Amino acid sequence: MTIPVNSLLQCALDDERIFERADYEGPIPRWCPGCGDHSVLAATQRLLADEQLQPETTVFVSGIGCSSRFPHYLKTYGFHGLHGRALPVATGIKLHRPDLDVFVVMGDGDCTSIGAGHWVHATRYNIDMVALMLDNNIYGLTKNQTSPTTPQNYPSNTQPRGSWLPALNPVEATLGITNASFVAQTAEWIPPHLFATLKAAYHHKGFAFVRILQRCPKYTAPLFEEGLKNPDSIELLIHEDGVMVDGLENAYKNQMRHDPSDIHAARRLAEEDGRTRLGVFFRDESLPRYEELRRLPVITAEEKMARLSDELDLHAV
Amino acid sequence: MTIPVNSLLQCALDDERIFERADYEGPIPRWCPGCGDHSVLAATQRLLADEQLQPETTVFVSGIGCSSRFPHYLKTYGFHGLHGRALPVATGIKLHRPDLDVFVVMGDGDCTSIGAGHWVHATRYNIDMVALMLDNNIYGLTKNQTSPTTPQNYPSNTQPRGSWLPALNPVEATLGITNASFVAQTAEWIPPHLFATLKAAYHHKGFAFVRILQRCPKYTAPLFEEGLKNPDSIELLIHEDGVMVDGLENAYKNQMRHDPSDIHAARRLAEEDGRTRLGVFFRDESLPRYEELRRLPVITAEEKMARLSDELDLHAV
Amino acid sequence: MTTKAQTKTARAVSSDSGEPRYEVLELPEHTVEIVSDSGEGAQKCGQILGAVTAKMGNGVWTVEIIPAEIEPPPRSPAGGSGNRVRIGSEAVTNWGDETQLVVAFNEQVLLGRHRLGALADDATILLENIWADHPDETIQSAWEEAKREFEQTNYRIIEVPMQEQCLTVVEDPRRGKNMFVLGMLAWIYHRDLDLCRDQIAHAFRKKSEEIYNRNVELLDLGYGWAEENLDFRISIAARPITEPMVVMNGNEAVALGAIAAGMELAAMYPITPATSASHELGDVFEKFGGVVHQAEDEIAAAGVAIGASYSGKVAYTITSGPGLALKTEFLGLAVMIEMPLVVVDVQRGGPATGLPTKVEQSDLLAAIFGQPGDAPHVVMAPATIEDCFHVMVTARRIAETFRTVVIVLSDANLATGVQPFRRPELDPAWVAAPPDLSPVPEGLKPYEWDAKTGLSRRFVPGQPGGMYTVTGDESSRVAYSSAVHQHSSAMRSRKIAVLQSTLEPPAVYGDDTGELLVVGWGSTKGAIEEAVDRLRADGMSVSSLHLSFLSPLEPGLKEIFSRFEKVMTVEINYSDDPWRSTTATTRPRRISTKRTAAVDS
Amino acid sequence: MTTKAQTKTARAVSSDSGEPRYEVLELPEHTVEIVSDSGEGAQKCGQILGAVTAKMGNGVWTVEIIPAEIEPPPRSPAGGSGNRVRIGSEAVTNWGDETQLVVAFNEQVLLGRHRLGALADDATILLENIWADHPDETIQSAWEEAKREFEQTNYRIIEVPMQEQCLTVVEDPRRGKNMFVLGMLAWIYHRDLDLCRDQIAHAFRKKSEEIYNRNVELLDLGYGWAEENLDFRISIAARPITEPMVVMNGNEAVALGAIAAGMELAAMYPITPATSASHELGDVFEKFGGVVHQAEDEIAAAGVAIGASYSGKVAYTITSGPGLALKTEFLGLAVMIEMPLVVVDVQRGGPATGLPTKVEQSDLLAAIFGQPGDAPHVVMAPATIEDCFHVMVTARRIAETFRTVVIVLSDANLATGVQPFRRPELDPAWVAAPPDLSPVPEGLKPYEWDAKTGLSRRFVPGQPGGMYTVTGDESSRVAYSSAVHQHSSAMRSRKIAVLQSTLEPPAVYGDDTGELLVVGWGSTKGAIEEAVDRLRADGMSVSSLHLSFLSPLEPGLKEIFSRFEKVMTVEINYSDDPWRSTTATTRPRRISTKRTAAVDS
Ligand SMILES: Cc1ncc(C[n+]2csc(CCOP(=O)(O)OP(=O)(O)O)c2C)c(N)n1
Ligand SMILES: Cc1ncc(C[n+]2csc(CCOP(=O)(O)OP(=O)(O)O)c2C)c(N)n1
Ligand code: SF4
Ligand code: SF4
Ligand SMILES: [Mg+2]
Ligand SMILES: [Mg+2]
Repeated sequence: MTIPVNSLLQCALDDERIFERADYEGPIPRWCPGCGDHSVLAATQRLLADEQLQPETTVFVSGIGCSSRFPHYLKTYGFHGLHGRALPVATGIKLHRPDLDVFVVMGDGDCTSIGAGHWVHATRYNIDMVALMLDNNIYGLTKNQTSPTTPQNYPSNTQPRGSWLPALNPVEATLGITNASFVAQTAEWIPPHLFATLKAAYHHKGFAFVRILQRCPKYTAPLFEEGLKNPDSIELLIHEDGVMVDGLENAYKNQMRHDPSDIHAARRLAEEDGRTRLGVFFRDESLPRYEELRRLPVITAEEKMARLSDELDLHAV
Repeated sequence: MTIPVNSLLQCALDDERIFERADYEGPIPRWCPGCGDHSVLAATQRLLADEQLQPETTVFVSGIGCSSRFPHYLKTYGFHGLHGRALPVATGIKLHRPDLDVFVVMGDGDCTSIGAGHWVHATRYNIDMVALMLDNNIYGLTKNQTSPTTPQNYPSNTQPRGSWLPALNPVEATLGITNASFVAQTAEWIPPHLFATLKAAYHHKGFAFVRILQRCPKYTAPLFEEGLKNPDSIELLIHEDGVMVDGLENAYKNQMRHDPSDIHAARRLAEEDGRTRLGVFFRDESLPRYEELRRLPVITAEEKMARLSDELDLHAV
Repeated sequence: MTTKAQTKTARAVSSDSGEPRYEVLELPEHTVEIVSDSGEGAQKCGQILGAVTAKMGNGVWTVEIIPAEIEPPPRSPAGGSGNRVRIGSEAVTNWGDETQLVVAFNEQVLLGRHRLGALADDATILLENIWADHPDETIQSAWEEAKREFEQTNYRIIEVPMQEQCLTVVEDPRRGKNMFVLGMLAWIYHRDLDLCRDQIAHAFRKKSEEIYNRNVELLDLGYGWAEENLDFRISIAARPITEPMVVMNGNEAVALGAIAAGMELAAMYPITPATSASHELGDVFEKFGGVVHQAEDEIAAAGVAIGASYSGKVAYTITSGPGLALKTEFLGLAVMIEMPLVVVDVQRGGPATGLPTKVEQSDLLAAIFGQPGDAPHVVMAPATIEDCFHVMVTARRIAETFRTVVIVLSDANLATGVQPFRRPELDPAWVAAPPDLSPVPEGLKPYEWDAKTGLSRRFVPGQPGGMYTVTGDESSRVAYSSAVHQHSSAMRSRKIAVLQSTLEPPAVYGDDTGELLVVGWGSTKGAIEEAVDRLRADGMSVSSLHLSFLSPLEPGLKEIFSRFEKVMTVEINYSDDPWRSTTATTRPRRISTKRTAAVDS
Repeated sequence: MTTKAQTKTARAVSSDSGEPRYEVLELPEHTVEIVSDSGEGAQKCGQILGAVTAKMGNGVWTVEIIPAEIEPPPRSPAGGSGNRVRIGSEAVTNWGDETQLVVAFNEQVLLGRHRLGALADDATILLENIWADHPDETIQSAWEEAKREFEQTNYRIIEVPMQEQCLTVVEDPRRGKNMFVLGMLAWIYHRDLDLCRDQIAHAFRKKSEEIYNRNVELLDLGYGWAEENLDFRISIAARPITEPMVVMNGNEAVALGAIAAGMELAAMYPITPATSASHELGDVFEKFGGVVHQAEDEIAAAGVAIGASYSGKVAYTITSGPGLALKTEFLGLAVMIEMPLVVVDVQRGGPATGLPTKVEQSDLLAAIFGQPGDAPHVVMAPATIEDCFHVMVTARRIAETFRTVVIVLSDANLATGVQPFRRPELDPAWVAAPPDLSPVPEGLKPYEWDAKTGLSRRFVPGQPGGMYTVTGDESSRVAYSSAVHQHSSAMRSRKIAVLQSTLEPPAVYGDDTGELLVVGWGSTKGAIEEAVDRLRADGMSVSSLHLSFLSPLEPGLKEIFSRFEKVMTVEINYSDDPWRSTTATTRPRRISTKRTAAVDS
């Protein structure tokens, strides 16, 4: 949109407000006790305060699912829309209002099942926003149905004898899409890593896709036990251009240097091989961003009518 | 479905019919002169005759587009459905009737734009069928709009100043999807290669995805000039487990051995680097096929009612 | 004894010495609900009470009280989870009015029910009393505050030491209270303890014997406690069961009905309140050669079902409002290519995400008119849980005979309501015949409609000589002319007219003529007919008419309507605002009521 | 002279010596079409003829003849491509009846038009004669066969050596015939040659001067040839143009109207016949700060438009039937969250793929009733190409004022029809004001409806103090109770009632009372009013009424209807089969006609 950018910018410069974490906190979340969504919310609130984002120019867009209730628990603008359709809504917002900070929150079903087409294309558009996929490997809100990311043989209400297919690997899939510019993975039960990853995603110019491994004590507790209890099952990808978290070296001994500009290494590391890798897999800020390729002039209603009159001349009788 | 499989099998064994190419030919195609769809049709008819597929147990499913008119020009069963939705229909057919030979024909818009979600999931389901994507880098039927595979800067009616984004690479994207089991690329203007690729796809057990580079003289002639005029811009991937075509060595000097079991090499070769690579990028028959994981017993109406009665007992008052 | 009798009592109960310690109320019906935090098992308690009640020959309607969250915080008004059981001496066809007896595991969930207006003004309440002296002061004060709110009412609140009692048997009372409560209710309603034990055994059949024993112990404890402490019992006459009955909810009935219809593929994407039908089916369908396909989205689910139908036996897809919206395009295609297809829409509150666990009948117009283009098809609505079973058999047969789409409009009320009904007399003829794969006779072509009936033959892959391409493109299939389109439009409409001509006019409930005719469809039938009964008992001239087909309509309606002075419809949806000054014309105008109050949770 | 006069002549034309070699027919109107293989430029010829005719002050309606394929095989009956121009002395409002004069580039495309019944029984035909002696024998015999088929008619066929003539100027006659034909028609219809040259210059403005010169040479050649060889001319009086006029098709009008409304984002996915509006816009929108977003599918297009509206100025999405189907769920959401949104549906034949290039009005019910859940919103229909421009301004304003979805029902007839109309007097006030980003006053909350109007304030991201989460989930936004749902349903409906109360009753065309009132909406207006004129001229008591709003309806209809003995609707869609025995009740019953014959191609 054309109008408010400058005035808002001015406003931002003049702004002397300082925001505390509490300034971003909405009502008490209604997730189950121990649900990983709580941790993601906490890390996000920390990020907002850390970056001093203005609540009124920050928008959280979500789909439908447990995870998609996210925006309700923040004191920013929020759009809790349709199951699977958060990305198109976010695209519309950012195309119209590049001045806003846009975050997208999706569940695994939301993003990779019903929303798969939009996921592919939002990745390709590479519009500057942060997209969080809260992956609990299950449909939570509708009470325990198999999701594309449910591991093979894990039972659910719709596939009571276990999921038939191996879990879709969302990191690998995103890395296969042309123009993907930022792909990361983190786990909500390692708050410093989660925070650092969110921060890197926020600072990336382009579409930053973050898959967050998220516990669902209600339906998929066994799937997260290993990761929780055995830090050695986790390998941290570290790099100056990716995520480096001081203080995690002791708990997480497996650390590996990985340069996120290397797409080939990224794809190899993303493969399923028994290790859970956390960090930035890939990052490239040189790729075209859809919204930038469409710079809009600011014109007034009067100017519009004058130009429209020129157009009508071409149709004049 | 449960009923006809055995009797059909019997029928197939008893069958003494011999099919000629003409037995598969329907009405005269209504594509533009020089349209690559003609070549794909011809190669397909050759394949059907070569494999002696029974016209009545062969089904071609398509979406909407120039390319999706394909089934009308064959004398097999056909399902010309909705734009972007060929894959779910084919999935339903094959889940119900594994005895049928199912081919899917899609355009690039059909498959990678509106159909992107189904494309991801059909790849993942890995149901035994052949999926052809006829990629002319444009929306043909609706007269010249940008498709996800339109190269950057190439103009169309909706993006008259050129496409804003680099073309989506469908081979790379498919290779990123967990459980993808066969990914190949060919060009319709090299009929022997096209035929050999279709044949390999048909013989693959699982979901065989073939991207066919397809000329559209009406809207994208310039995009195919290089490939047509300069065989050196093309590199053939050859392997016993992939596609090897005798007699192409002279015309196509760039030949490269590539073992289709090597996913890493496949992904590297799929990347955009100025060369057009044709052949089988990846192939793995060991991956689970969704329809096989659900073997169905054959039971009669009477047996059904007896078992249903048992179920009702559990609800008896 | 810790029971503290409240000053307010709902009914005068004699407790003079010399007379029995309790009074027995002889009633034609009574409604009880058990409500707890989720995870405390109130639902199981209600289910067992419902099943026992059905077996004893009472009418019964059970419905779940579902919180909006998966696991809401404990002790929150919005978090109440449980079951509501309406018990009658005659058949019970709906959830009735306000609840008369409540068992609440804490005062907050009770508060939630109270604030929703779900409870009768003079309800009796059996309330866990542990909270009054809870060490956590905020809990104590919440308790006090709630009690003050209840003082504005005429509730009779009886405090029950549930936890204290249960701790004598189990260590974690959260895992035992529900069976203690079942025992109390068994005493109050004179339920047969052997039947209770049978049902406990059935409910915990996958658990150990020890668990069974402990639950029975709790049952007996509750029974004994009630006997010693309560001053009222309720007696509702029952008729002995003379014919075999089954009890289930509407979604289970849909699932089993689909099997009875011989369908072999259900394509779905999870959505409340439809999903549980697929849970049921996912468990058993394999035994019948069936497949539940959870698709990547509702569009794909429709496509898979259509592809399956195309290749042989009719398949179905099941969803709720938002999913129906997504299937719109495929439904238009199925009409155009005359592909048999059954679509079950378990309606919930709308639009958009709306109220996912609440009943509404607001998908009606979208089901009939929602598809762009002229797309005539069939819309039916089961009115009872029994109907949910049989409608699947009928829908499959109509879809196949008329090569059409049949939308079945169920709703959250039927989906979650539990009721006994006559056990279906299974008939192998219900099962779809295997598709005919014999060669197509020479010269027969697709789209050769019988001009009188609009019917034509469907060719199925595998039939030699039948090879052709189905298409939703009217032009590439025949020709691009208006005459062709006019004719095929006529044929697609005519077969629906022919179906209509085979239907019977619906039967009027009550007198055949009178002052007012109430017209309904779907799950409101029981409530409407009960209302008619009550009004007629009051001497009013009211009858009702229930439609099973919404499109085409059953014949003879105009004639029936003409016999009444006034005709009104009762539906659970919102019609135009009465403010609206619109006049005349062709828009359907409906009188409607929102009727979510009673079981709102 | 190679013209071979046929024995059958449509009109007696005097050609005795001494008198002028040609007769001038003075007519109030005439319809001509130019039809060729696609790629031969008949469309351009027709467009220029239309533009010149408009400039000369005649009424004109131009419509494309579109083949079903992109590039059908040459010389095939189904492959005819071209333009049809109806010229009148008064304003022309529709495509009229059968064609009276045809210029055909080969006998096969003529055959196609003939078989569709598109031509008047006594039409005059100017037919390229090269095929008679073509070296390819199959062509020769096809020619003979076609001629035999024409002998069954009263056509007057005049053979014209188009190719022979054109070869004197160009090497490839396929690239020249169209301008030669333009010259012939200019002579026949007395068109101003200077204006023709101007239009040629405009049409080829991106080409070289040489091309312009060659085309003008061909124009003169055709003119001269006709002058020398034809025996008739047609004269249609014109009124000098007194006010500034513009000429365009309905899709161009929609695109420019969107700009005039101040909209800045159009989200679309290609679909016939809607796409050309986005072609027009894609070309010019940037200059206005606008963006055409071609989304990955129609669902995403709706989502992008809603997201854009949410963040500020109202956006729109444009599609046709199948795309409308896909947007269904998002439309329900927009109604629920009261998000202003304009949706243009350029209707085509349905259901499913249907007849993509043909006009139909069969999305009406889906547009009004298609969204599951109770989802009141606005449906409007432009009746003329001029309306297509202005409706966008109105739709945007209503969407924004009432925080609602406005569906605009255009159709293939308007989309491809070309007509001059009064140049809009552009008003900067049409442009949406920039959204107010000032802080939200303390205490103001979202969903605080004014109970009288159902209106509430929309908070836009960027407004300090307005932070809240819009949601389609009625429960997570306010509370999960039926009272809340009842109230919000009432508010969503009430504002539509308020809109209705602001509308004027529509004006009756013809007498205010009478025997028959014909009611229509959308693109049929011109045809209906012309029919009314003709019937009234025949002494019949017929009037008509045209609806601009389909939901809510304009007020006063009942009263207007009561003034006529009979009321019928005329729509281009298929209603229930007359076979149908249905009676009574609430279903909309519509009398309808399929009216695709005249310009069927
Ligand atoms: C169109 C549509 N289909 C289905 C649903 C039902 N539904 C709500 S949330 C959900 C999936 C939840 O799983 P996920 O996206 O993984 O989120 P989670 O609850 O696990 O956080 C589904 C299927 C819906 N609301 N809308
Ligand atoms: C739901 C829907 N949206 C849009 C269309 C219009 N449409 C028909 S074909 C097509 C795209 C054609 O492009 P492609 O898939 O690449 O096939 P091609 O014609 O190039 O072979 C579109 C957008 C449609 N028929 N249905
Ligand atoms: S069900 Fe799982 S994802 Fe949902 S709130 Fe509970 S723990 Fe979290
Ligand atoms: S437009 Fe292109 S793809 Fe379509 S038929 Fe013509 S050449 Fe082929
Ligand atoms: Mg999930
Ligand atoms: Mg294409």
